[in-house]
Amino acid sequence: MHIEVTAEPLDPQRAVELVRRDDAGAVVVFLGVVRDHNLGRRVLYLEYDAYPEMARRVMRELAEEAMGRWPIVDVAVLHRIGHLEVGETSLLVAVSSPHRAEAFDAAHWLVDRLKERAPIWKKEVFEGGEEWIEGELPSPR
Amino acid sequence: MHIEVTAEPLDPQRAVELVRRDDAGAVVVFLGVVRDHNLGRRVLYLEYDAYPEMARRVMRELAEEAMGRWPIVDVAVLHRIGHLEVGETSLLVAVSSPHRAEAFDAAHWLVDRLKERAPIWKKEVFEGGEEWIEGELPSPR
Amino acid sequence: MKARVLLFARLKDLAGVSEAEVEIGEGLTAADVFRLLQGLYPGLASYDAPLAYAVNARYVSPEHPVRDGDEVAFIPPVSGGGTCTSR
Amino acid sequence: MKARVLLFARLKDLAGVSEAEVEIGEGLTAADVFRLLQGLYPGLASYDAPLAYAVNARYVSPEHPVRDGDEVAFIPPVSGGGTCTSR
Repeated sequence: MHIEVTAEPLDPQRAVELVRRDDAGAVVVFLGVVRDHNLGRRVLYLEYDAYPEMARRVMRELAEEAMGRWPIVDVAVLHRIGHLEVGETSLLVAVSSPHRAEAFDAAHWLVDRLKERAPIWKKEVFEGGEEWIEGELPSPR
Repeated sequence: MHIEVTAEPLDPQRAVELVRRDDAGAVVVFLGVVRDHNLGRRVLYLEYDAYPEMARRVMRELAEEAMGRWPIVDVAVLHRIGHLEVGETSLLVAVSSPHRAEAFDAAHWLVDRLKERAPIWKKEVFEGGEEWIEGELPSPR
Repeated sequence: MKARVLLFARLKDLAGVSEAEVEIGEGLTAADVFRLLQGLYPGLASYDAPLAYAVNARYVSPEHPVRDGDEVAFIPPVSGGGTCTSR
Repeated sequence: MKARVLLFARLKDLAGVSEAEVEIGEGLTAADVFRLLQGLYPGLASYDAPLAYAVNARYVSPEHPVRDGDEVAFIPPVSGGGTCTSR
Protein backbone atom coordinates (compact mmCIF):
# COMPACT_ATOMS: atom_id res chain seq x y z
CA MET A 1 0.00 0.00 0.00
CA HIS A 2 1.28 3.43 -0.91
CA ILE A 3 -0.10 6.71 0.53
CA GLU A 4 1.22 10.12 -0.39
CA VAL A 5 0.29 13.78 0.17
CA THR A 6 2.72 15.89 -1.82
CA ALA A 7 3.27 19.25 -3.51
CA GLU A 8 4.99 17.48 -6.44
CA PRO A 9 3.21 16.62 -9.74
CA LEU A 10 1.54 13.19 -9.79
CA ASP A 11 2.59 10.61 -12.38
CA PRO A 12 0.12 7.87 -13.44
CA GLN A 13 2.92 5.62 -14.75
CA ARG A 14 4.48 5.66 -11.28
CA ALA A 15 1.11 4.88 -9.65
CA VAL A 16 0.74 1.86 -11.94
CA GLU A 17 4.23 0.65 -11.01
CA LEU A 18 3.45 1.06 -7.30
CA VAL A 19 0.52 -1.40 -7.45
CA ARG A 20 1.48 -3.74 -10.30
CA ARG A 21 2.20 -7.32 -9.27
CA ASP A 22 2.84 -10.42 -11.36
CA ASP A 23 -0.32 -12.03 -9.98
CA ALA A 24 -2.64 -9.10 -10.81
CA GLY A 25 -4.15 -9.07 -14.30
CA ALA A 26 -6.00 -5.75 -13.94
CA VAL A 27 -4.99 -2.26 -12.86
CA VAL A 28 -7.51 0.59 -12.65
CA VAL A 29 -6.25 4.16 -12.25
CA PHE A 30 -8.37 7.20 -11.45
CA LEU A 31 -7.11 10.74 -12.03
CA GLY A 32 -8.92 13.74 -10.61
CA VAL A 33 -8.00 16.64 -12.86
CA VAL A 34 -8.41 20.43 -12.46
CA ARG A 35 -11.17 21.54 -14.82
CA ASP A 36 -11.26 24.91 -16.55
CA HIS A 37 -14.73 25.79 -15.32
CA ASN A 38 -16.99 25.06 -12.35
CA LEU A 39 -20.44 26.36 -11.39
CA GLY A 40 -20.46 28.41 -14.58
CA ARG A 41 -17.22 30.21 -13.70
CA ARG A 42 -13.94 30.15 -15.57
CA VAL A 43 -11.33 28.65 -13.22
CA LEU A 44 -7.82 30.15 -13.37
CA TYR A 45 -6.13 27.79 -10.90
CA LEU A 46 -6.72 25.95 -7.61
CA GLU A 47 -5.01 26.03 -4.23
CA TYR A 48 -5.27 22.81 -2.18
CA ASP A 49 -4.95 23.01 1.60
CA ALA A 50 -4.67 19.87 3.74
CA TYR A 51 -4.14 18.52 7.23
CA PRO A 52 -1.40 16.24 5.88
CA GLU A 53 -0.84 13.85 8.81
CA MET A 54 -4.57 13.26 9.21
CA ALA A 55 -5.14 13.07 5.44
CA ARG A 56 -2.52 10.31 5.23
CA ARG A 57 -4.21 8.44 8.10
CA VAL A 58 -7.67 8.72 6.50
CA MET A 59 -6.28 7.61 3.12
CA ARG A 60 -4.51 4.65 4.73
CA GLU A 61 -7.62 3.58 6.67
CA LEU A 62 -9.79 3.76 3.56
CA ALA A 63 -7.21 1.82 1.50
CA GLU A 64 -7.14 -0.85 4.22
CA GLU A 65 -10.93 -0.98 4.25
CA ALA A 66 -10.98 -1.41 0.44
CA MET A 67 -8.46 -4.26 0.71
CA GLY A 68 -10.73 -5.92 3.26
CA ARG A 69 -13.89 -5.49 1.19
CA TRP A 70 -12.58 -6.63 -2.21
CA PRO A 71 -10.04 -9.31 -3.22
CA ILE A 72 -7.64 -6.72 -4.57
CA VAL A 73 -3.86 -6.98 -4.54
CA ASP A 74 -2.60 -3.47 -3.83
CA VAL A 75 -3.69 0.17 -3.61
CA ALA A 76 -1.93 3.51 -4.10
CA VAL A 77 -3.52 6.83 -3.12
CA LEU A 78 -1.67 10.05 -3.95
CA HIS A 79 -3.02 13.56 -3.39
CA ARG A 80 -1.33 16.71 -4.53
CA ILE A 81 -1.57 19.94 -2.51
CA GLY A 82 -0.61 23.56 -3.12
CA HIS A 83 -1.01 25.45 -6.41
CA LEU A 84 -2.51 23.45 -9.32
CA GLU A 85 -3.09 24.68 -12.85
CA VAL A 86 -5.98 23.64 -15.10
CA GLY A 87 -5.24 20.15 -16.52
CA GLU A 88 -3.03 19.08 -13.60
CA THR A 89 -3.80 15.99 -11.55
CA SER A 90 -4.89 16.51 -7.94
CA LEU A 91 -5.79 12.90 -7.01
CA LEU A 92 -4.40 9.58 -8.23
CA VAL A 93 -5.90 6.29 -7.07
CA ALA A 94 -4.54 3.00 -8.45
CA VAL A 95 -5.87 -0.48 -7.63
CA SER A 96 -4.55 -3.84 -8.86
CA SER A 97 -6.47 -7.10 -8.73
CA PRO A 98 -6.77 -10.51 -10.38
CA HIS A 99 -10.29 -9.65 -11.61
CA ARG A 100 -11.21 -6.42 -13.32
CA ALA A 101 -14.65 -5.93 -11.75
CA GLU A 102 -13.09 -5.68 -8.28
CA ALA A 103 -10.45 -3.20 -9.41
CA PHE A 104 -13.14 -0.94 -10.92
CA ASP A 105 -15.45 -1.22 -7.90
CA ALA A 106 -12.72 -0.68 -5.31
CA ALA A 107 -11.19 2.31 -7.14
CA HIS A 108 -14.61 3.96 -7.54
CA TRP A 109 -15.49 3.35 -3.88
CA LEU A 110 -12.13 4.74 -2.73
CA VAL A 111 -12.47 7.94 -4.76
CA ASP A 112 -15.99 8.54 -3.40
CA ARG A 113 -14.89 7.94 0.22
CA LEU A 114 -11.73 10.06 -0.09
CA LYS A 115 -13.79 13.00 -1.29
CA GLU A 116 -16.09 12.56 1.71
CA ARG A 117 -13.46 12.04 4.42
CA ALA A 118 -9.94 13.24 3.55
CA PRO A 119 -9.23 16.56 5.33
CA ILE A 120 -8.25 18.35 2.11
CA TRP A 121 -9.80 21.52 0.68
CA LYS A 122 -9.58 23.38 -2.57
CA LYS A 123 -9.81 27.11 -3.14
CA GLU A 124 -10.98 28.03 -6.61
CA VAL A 125 -9.43 31.14 -8.06
CA PHE A 126 -11.63 32.28 -10.92
CA GLU A 127 -12.03 35.42 -12.99
CA GLY A 128 -13.18 38.03 -10.51
CA GLY A 129 -12.67 36.25 -7.19
CA GLU A 130 -11.83 33.18 -5.17
CA GLU A 131 -13.74 30.76 -2.97
CA TRP A 132 -13.07 27.78 -0.72
CA ILE A 133 -15.16 24.91 -2.07
CA GLU A 134 -17.08 23.19 0.73
CA GLY A 135 -18.22 19.69 -0.15
CA GLU A 136 -18.88 16.89 2.32
CA LEU A 137 -18.96 17.18 6.11
CA PRO A 138 -17.05 14.18 7.50
CA SER A 139 -18.62 12.38 10.46
CA PRO A 140 -16.89 10.43 13.25
CA ARG A 141 -17.30 6.65 13.08
CA MET B 1 -11.05 9.26 -30.08
CA HIS B 2 -7.84 7.28 -30.37
CA ILE B 3 -7.66 3.61 -31.48
CA GLU B 4 -4.43 1.66 -31.78
CA VAL B 5 -3.32 -1.94 -32.38
CA THR B 6 0.44 -2.05 -32.06
CA ALA B 7 3.45 -4.24 -31.31
CA GLU B 8 5.01 -1.41 -29.26
CA PRO B 9 4.79 -1.21 -25.43
CA LEU B 10 1.76 0.70 -24.12
CA ASP B 11 2.25 3.78 -21.94
CA PRO B 12 -0.51 4.82 -19.49
CA GLN B 13 0.80 8.41 -19.28
CA ARG B 14 0.34 8.72 -23.05
CA ALA B 15 -3.19 7.27 -22.83
CA VAL B 16 -4.07 9.88 -20.20
CA GLU B 17 -2.72 12.66 -22.43
CA LEU B 18 -4.73 11.36 -25.40
CA VAL B 19 -8.06 11.78 -23.56
CA ARG B 20 -7.39 14.65 -21.15
CA ARG B 21 -9.30 17.86 -21.87
CA ASP B 22 -9.61 21.05 -19.86
CA ASP B 23 -13.35 20.43 -19.39
CA ALA B 24 -12.96 16.87 -18.04
CA GLY B 25 -12.43 16.52 -14.29
CA ALA B 26 -12.07 12.73 -14.25
CA VAL B 27 -9.92 10.26 -16.17
CA VAL B 28 -10.22 6.50 -15.63
CA VAL B 29 -7.56 4.21 -17.07
CA PHE B 30 -7.73 0.42 -17.26
CA LEU B 31 -4.64 -1.70 -17.85
CA GLY B 32 -4.89 -5.39 -18.71
CA VAL B 33 -1.63 -6.93 -17.59
CA VAL B 34 -0.01 -10.33 -18.30
CA ARG B 35 -0.27 -12.42 -15.16
CA ASP B 36 2.30 -15.00 -14.09
CA HIS B 37 -0.22 -17.80 -13.70
CA ASN B 38 -3.54 -18.88 -15.18
CA LEU B 39 -5.69 -21.98 -14.66
CA GLY B 40 -3.12 -23.21 -12.14
CA ARG B 41 -0.26 -23.04 -14.65
CA ARG B 42 2.86 -20.91 -14.48
CA VAL B 43 2.80 -18.60 -17.52
CA LEU B 44 6.15 -17.87 -19.20
CA TYR B 45 4.92 -15.36 -21.80
CA LEU B 46 2.01 -14.64 -24.14
CA GLU B 47 1.70 -14.27 -27.91
CA TYR B 48 -1.16 -12.08 -29.11
CA ASP B 49 -2.57 -12.61 -32.61
CA ALA B 50 -5.07 -10.20 -34.16
CA TYR B 51 -7.01 -9.32 -37.27
CA PRO B 52 -5.76 -5.74 -37.00
CA GLU B 53 -8.00 -3.89 -39.47
CA MET B 54 -11.11 -5.50 -38.04
CA ALA B 55 -9.91 -5.11 -34.44
CA ARG B 56 -9.52 -1.37 -35.04
CA ARG B 57 -13.01 -1.20 -36.52
CA VAL B 58 -14.57 -3.09 -33.58
CA MET B 59 -12.66 -0.92 -31.09
CA ARG B 60 -13.78 2.27 -32.86
CA GLU B 61 -17.43 1.14 -33.01
CA LEU B 62 -17.42 0.26 -29.30
CA ALA B 63 -15.76 3.57 -28.39
CA GLU B 64 -18.41 5.41 -30.42
CA GLU B 65 -21.14 3.43 -28.70
CA ALA B 66 -19.70 4.30 -25.27
CA MET B 67 -19.61 7.99 -26.23
CA GLY B 68 -23.27 7.74 -27.19
CA ARG B 69 -24.31 5.95 -23.99
CA TRP B 70 -22.49 8.13 -21.45
CA PRO B 71 -21.72 11.86 -21.30
CA ILE B 72 -18.00 11.25 -21.58
CA VAL B 73 -15.52 13.54 -23.29
CA ASP B 74 -13.02 11.24 -25.01
CA VAL B 75 -11.89 7.62 -25.25
CA ALA B 76 -8.59 5.92 -26.11
CA VAL B 77 -8.32 2.17 -26.73
CA LEU B 78 -4.88 0.65 -27.31
CA HIS B 79 -4.15 -3.07 -27.71
CA ARG B 80 -0.71 -4.54 -27.96
CA ILE B 81 -0.02 -7.63 -30.09
CA GLY B 82 2.94 -9.99 -30.53
CA HIS B 83 5.17 -11.27 -27.72
CA LEU B 84 4.34 -10.02 -24.19
CA GLU B 85 6.22 -10.84 -21.02
CA VAL B 86 4.64 -11.23 -17.58
CA GLY B 87 3.90 -7.77 -16.15
CA GLU B 88 3.54 -6.08 -19.55
CA THR B 89 0.36 -4.27 -20.56
CA SER B 90 -1.76 -5.84 -23.31
CA LEU B 91 -4.80 -3.51 -23.17
CA LEU B 92 -5.11 0.16 -22.25
CA VAL B 93 -8.49 1.88 -22.10
CA ALA B 94 -8.73 5.53 -21.02
CA VAL B 95 -11.94 7.54 -20.62
CA SER B 96 -12.30 11.21 -19.65
CA SER B 97 -15.50 12.80 -18.42
CA PRO B 98 -16.85 15.69 -16.33
CA HIS B 99 -18.28 13.23 -13.77
CA ARG B 100 -16.37 10.32 -12.32
CA ALA B 101 -19.21 7.79 -12.22
CA GLU B 102 -19.56 7.94 -16.01
CA ALA B 103 -15.83 7.52 -16.58
CA PHE B 104 -15.79 4.39 -14.35
CA ASP B 105 -18.94 2.92 -15.93
CA ALA B 106 -17.90 3.60 -19.52
CA ALA B 107 -14.36 2.24 -19.04
CA HIS B 108 -15.66 -0.94 -17.39
CA TRP B 109 -18.27 -1.46 -20.12
CA LEU B 110 -15.68 -0.90 -22.85
CA VAL B 111 -13.22 -3.43 -21.39
CA ASP B 112 -15.98 -6.05 -21.07
CA ARG B 113 -17.20 -5.48 -24.65
CA LEU B 114 -13.67 -5.45 -26.14
CA LYS B 115 -12.94 -8.82 -24.56
CA GLU B 116 -16.15 -10.19 -26.08
CA ARG B 117 -15.85 -8.71 -29.59
CA ALA B 118 -12.33 -7.62 -30.62
CA PRO B 119 -10.79 -10.23 -33.00
CA ILE B 120 -7.67 -10.69 -30.87
CA TRP B 121 -6.36 -13.93 -29.38
CA LYS B 122 -3.71 -14.87 -26.89
CA LYS B 123 -1.56 -17.98 -26.84
CA GLU B 124 -0.31 -18.86 -23.39
CA VAL B 125 3.16 -20.34 -23.28
CA PHE B 126 3.53 -22.08 -19.93
CA GLU B 127 5.92 -24.56 -18.39
CA GLY B 128 5.41 -27.73 -20.41
CA GLY B 129 3.31 -26.46 -23.32
CA GLU B 130 1.28 -23.78 -25.01
CA GLU B 131 -2.39 -23.16 -25.73
CA TRP B 132 -4.57 -20.66 -27.57
CA ILE B 133 -7.01 -19.27 -25.03
CA GLU B 134 -10.56 -19.32 -26.34
CA GLY B 135 -12.89 -16.95 -24.55
CA GLU B 136 -16.01 -15.36 -25.98
CA LEU B 137 -17.63 -16.19 -29.33
CA PRO B 138 -18.58 -12.89 -30.97
CA SER B 139 -22.00 -12.73 -32.58
CA PRO B 140 -23.12 -10.59 -35.53
CA ARG B 141 -25.44 -7.70 -34.65
CA MET C 1 -14.95 -16.50 -58.33
CA LYS C 2 -12.32 -16.01 -55.66
CA ALA C 3 -12.31 -15.13 -51.99
CA ARG C 4 -9.45 -14.25 -49.70
CA VAL C 5 -9.63 -16.29 -46.51
CA LEU C 6 -8.02 -15.41 -43.17
CA LEU C 7 -7.30 -17.85 -40.36
CA PHE C 8 -6.33 -16.85 -36.84
CA ALA C 9 -5.01 -18.34 -33.61
CA ARG C 10 -5.67 -22.10 -33.36
CA LEU C 11 -7.17 -22.24 -36.88
CA LYS C 12 -3.93 -20.82 -38.31
CA ASP C 13 -1.91 -23.47 -36.46
CA LEU C 14 -4.24 -26.29 -37.57
CA ALA C 15 -4.20 -25.21 -41.24
CA GLY C 16 -0.55 -24.27 -41.34
CA VAL C 17 -1.44 -21.04 -43.18
CA SER C 18 -2.85 -17.70 -42.06
CA GLU C 19 -4.32 -16.61 -45.36
CA ALA C 20 -5.08 -17.93 -48.84
CA GLU C 21 -6.90 -17.12 -52.05
CA VAL C 22 -9.49 -19.79 -52.75
CA GLU C 23 -11.70 -20.51 -55.75
CA ILE C 24 -15.34 -20.61 -54.63
CA GLY C 25 -18.58 -21.54 -56.35
CA GLU C 26 -21.69 -19.38 -56.68
CA GLY C 27 -24.04 -19.08 -53.72
CA LEU C 28 -21.68 -20.28 -51.00
CA THR C 29 -22.19 -19.09 -47.45
CA ALA C 30 -19.45 -18.24 -44.93
CA ALA C 31 -20.00 -21.64 -43.29
CA ASP C 32 -19.74 -23.35 -46.72
CA VAL C 33 -16.37 -21.69 -47.30
CA PHE C 34 -15.13 -23.07 -43.98
CA ARG C 35 -16.20 -26.60 -45.00
CA LEU C 36 -14.37 -26.06 -48.30
CA LEU C 37 -11.23 -25.07 -46.35
CA GLN C 38 -11.52 -28.17 -44.19
CA GLY C 39 -11.16 -30.12 -47.47
CA LEU C 40 -8.14 -28.09 -48.58
CA TYR C 41 -6.40 -28.09 -45.16
CA PRO C 42 -7.10 -31.43 -43.44
CA GLY C 43 -5.76 -30.07 -40.12
CA LEU C 44 -8.90 -27.92 -39.91
CA ALA C 45 -11.12 -31.02 -39.87
CA SER C 46 -10.33 -31.54 -36.18
CA TYR C 47 -11.52 -28.02 -35.18
CA ASP C 48 -14.51 -28.61 -32.96
CA ALA C 49 -14.89 -25.34 -31.01
CA PRO C 50 -17.51 -22.68 -31.80
CA LEU C 51 -16.69 -20.44 -34.74
CA ALA C 52 -17.67 -16.90 -35.75
CA TYR C 53 -17.47 -15.45 -39.25
CA ALA C 54 -16.51 -12.06 -40.66
CA VAL C 55 -16.88 -10.88 -44.23
CA ASN C 56 -14.92 -7.77 -45.19
CA ALA C 57 -14.04 -7.19 -41.52
CA ARG C 58 -17.60 -7.30 -40.17
CA TYR C 59 -19.16 -10.08 -38.13
CA VAL C 60 -21.80 -11.98 -40.14
CA SER C 61 -24.00 -15.01 -39.58
CA PRO C 62 -22.82 -18.44 -40.86
CA GLU C 63 -25.44 -18.14 -43.63
CA HIS C 64 -24.03 -14.89 -44.99
CA PRO C 65 -23.43 -15.19 -48.77
CA VAL C 66 -19.82 -14.84 -49.95
CA ARG C 67 -19.28 -12.83 -53.14
CA ASP C 68 -16.40 -12.57 -55.58
CA GLY C 69 -13.48 -10.66 -54.04
CA ASP C 70 -14.74 -10.88 -50.45
CA GLU C 71 -12.34 -11.25 -47.51
CA VAL C 72 -13.69 -14.03 -45.31
CA ALA C 73 -12.26 -14.41 -41.80
CA PHE C 74 -12.81 -17.38 -39.49
CA ILE C 75 -12.88 -16.25 -35.90
CA PRO C 76 -12.35 -18.66 -33.00
CA PRO C 77 -13.64 -17.46 -29.61
CA VAL C 78 -11.69 -14.27 -28.89
CA SER C 79 -9.41 -13.66 -25.90
CA GLY C 80 -7.95 -10.15 -26.17
CA GLY C 81 -7.26 -7.90 -23.20
CA GLY C 82 -5.23 -8.83 -20.18
CA THR C 83 -5.28 -12.06 -18.24
CA CYS C 84 -7.77 -10.81 -15.69
CA THR C 85 -11.13 -12.49 -15.60
CA SER C 86 -14.32 -10.54 -15.22
CA ARG C 87 -15.11 -11.64 -11.64
CA MET D 1 -4.03 23.14 30.43
CA LYS D 2 -3.14 23.82 26.82
CA ALA D 3 -4.31 22.57 23.45
CA ARG D 4 -2.88 23.08 20.00
CA VAL D 5 -5.58 24.18 17.59
CA LEU D 6 -5.48 23.86 13.78
CA LEU D 7 -7.61 25.85 11.35
CA PHE D 8 -7.98 25.04 7.67
CA ALA D 9 -9.35 26.51 4.44
CA ARG D 10 -11.98 29.18 5.09
CA LEU D 11 -11.50 29.00 8.87
CA LYS D 12 -7.82 29.82 8.45
CA ASP D 13 -8.70 32.85 6.30
CA LEU D 14 -11.36 34.05 8.77
CA ALA D 15 -9.09 33.71 11.81
CA GLY D 16 -5.96 34.96 10.06
CA VAL D 17 -3.97 32.09 11.62
CA SER D 18 -3.63 28.43 10.78
CA GLU D 19 -2.56 27.19 14.21
CA ALA D 20 -2.24 28.37 17.79
CA GLU D 21 -1.61 27.19 21.35
CA VAL D 22 -4.57 28.06 23.53
CA GLU D 23 -5.15 27.88 27.25
CA ILE D 24 -8.27 25.78 27.97
CA GLY D 25 -10.26 25.06 31.09
CA GLU D 26 -11.08 21.61 32.49
CA GLY D 27 -13.92 19.63 30.91
CA LEU D 28 -14.17 21.51 27.63
CA THR D 29 -15.48 19.72 24.56
CA ALA D 30 -14.23 20.15 20.98
CA ALA D 31 -17.24 22.40 20.29
CA ASP D 32 -16.45 24.47 23.43
CA VAL D 33 -12.91 25.04 22.15
CA PHE D 34 -14.30 26.36 18.87
CA ARG D 35 -16.52 28.82 20.79
CA LEU D 36 -13.45 29.87 22.76
CA LEU D 37 -11.59 30.49 19.48
CA GLN D 38 -14.49 32.58 18.19
CA GLY D 39 -13.83 34.85 21.18
CA LEU D 40 -10.09 35.00 20.49
CA TYR D 41 -10.42 35.47 16.70
CA PRO D 42 -13.52 37.58 15.99
CA GLY D 43 -13.37 36.72 12.25
CA LEU D 44 -14.48 33.19 13.18
CA ALA D 45 -17.74 34.50 14.61
CA SER D 46 -19.15 34.82 11.08
CA TYR D 47 -18.51 31.13 10.25
CA ASP D 48 -21.94 29.62 9.71
CA ALA D 49 -21.29 26.44 7.70
CA PRO D 50 -21.29 22.94 9.20
CA LEU D 51 -18.15 21.97 11.08
CA ALA D 52 -16.44 18.68 11.88
CA TYR D 53 -13.91 18.11 14.66
CA ALA D 54 -10.73 16.04 14.94
CA VAL D 55 -8.71 15.41 18.08
CA ASN D 56 -5.20 14.07 17.57
CA ALA D 57 -5.92 13.55 13.85
CA ARG D 58 -9.10 11.49 14.31
CA TYR D 59 -12.64 12.60 13.64
CA VAL D 60 -14.63 13.01 16.87
CA SER D 61 -18.08 14.21 17.85
CA PRO D 62 -18.57 17.87 18.94
CA GLU D 63 -18.98 16.59 22.53
CA HIS D 64 -15.57 14.89 22.59
CA PRO D 65 -13.60 16.06 25.70
CA VAL D 66 -10.35 17.91 25.05
CA ARG D 67 -7.41 17.01 27.31
CA ASP D 68 -4.13 18.74 28.07
CA GLY D 69 -1.74 18.52 25.11
CA ASP D 70 -4.40 17.50 22.57
CA GLU D 71 -4.23 18.68 18.97
CA VAL D 72 -7.72 19.92 18.05
CA ALA D 73 -8.54 20.49 14.36
CA PHE D 74 -11.61 22.29 13.03
CA ILE D 75 -12.67 20.80 9.73
CA PRO D 76 -14.94 22.65 7.31
CA PRO D 77 -16.73 20.45 4.73
CA VAL D 78 -13.93 18.80 2.73
CA SER D 79 -13.37 19.11 -1.02
CA GLY D 80 -10.30 17.07 -1.94
CA GLY D 81 -9.92 15.17 -5.21
CA GLY D 82 -10.36 16.60 -8.67
CA THR D 83 -13.06 18.94 -9.88
CA CYS D 84 -15.27 16.16 -11.18
CA THR D 85 -18.61 15.67 -9.46
CA SER D 86 -19.94 12.26 -8.62
CA ARG D 87 -22.70 12.19 -11.25
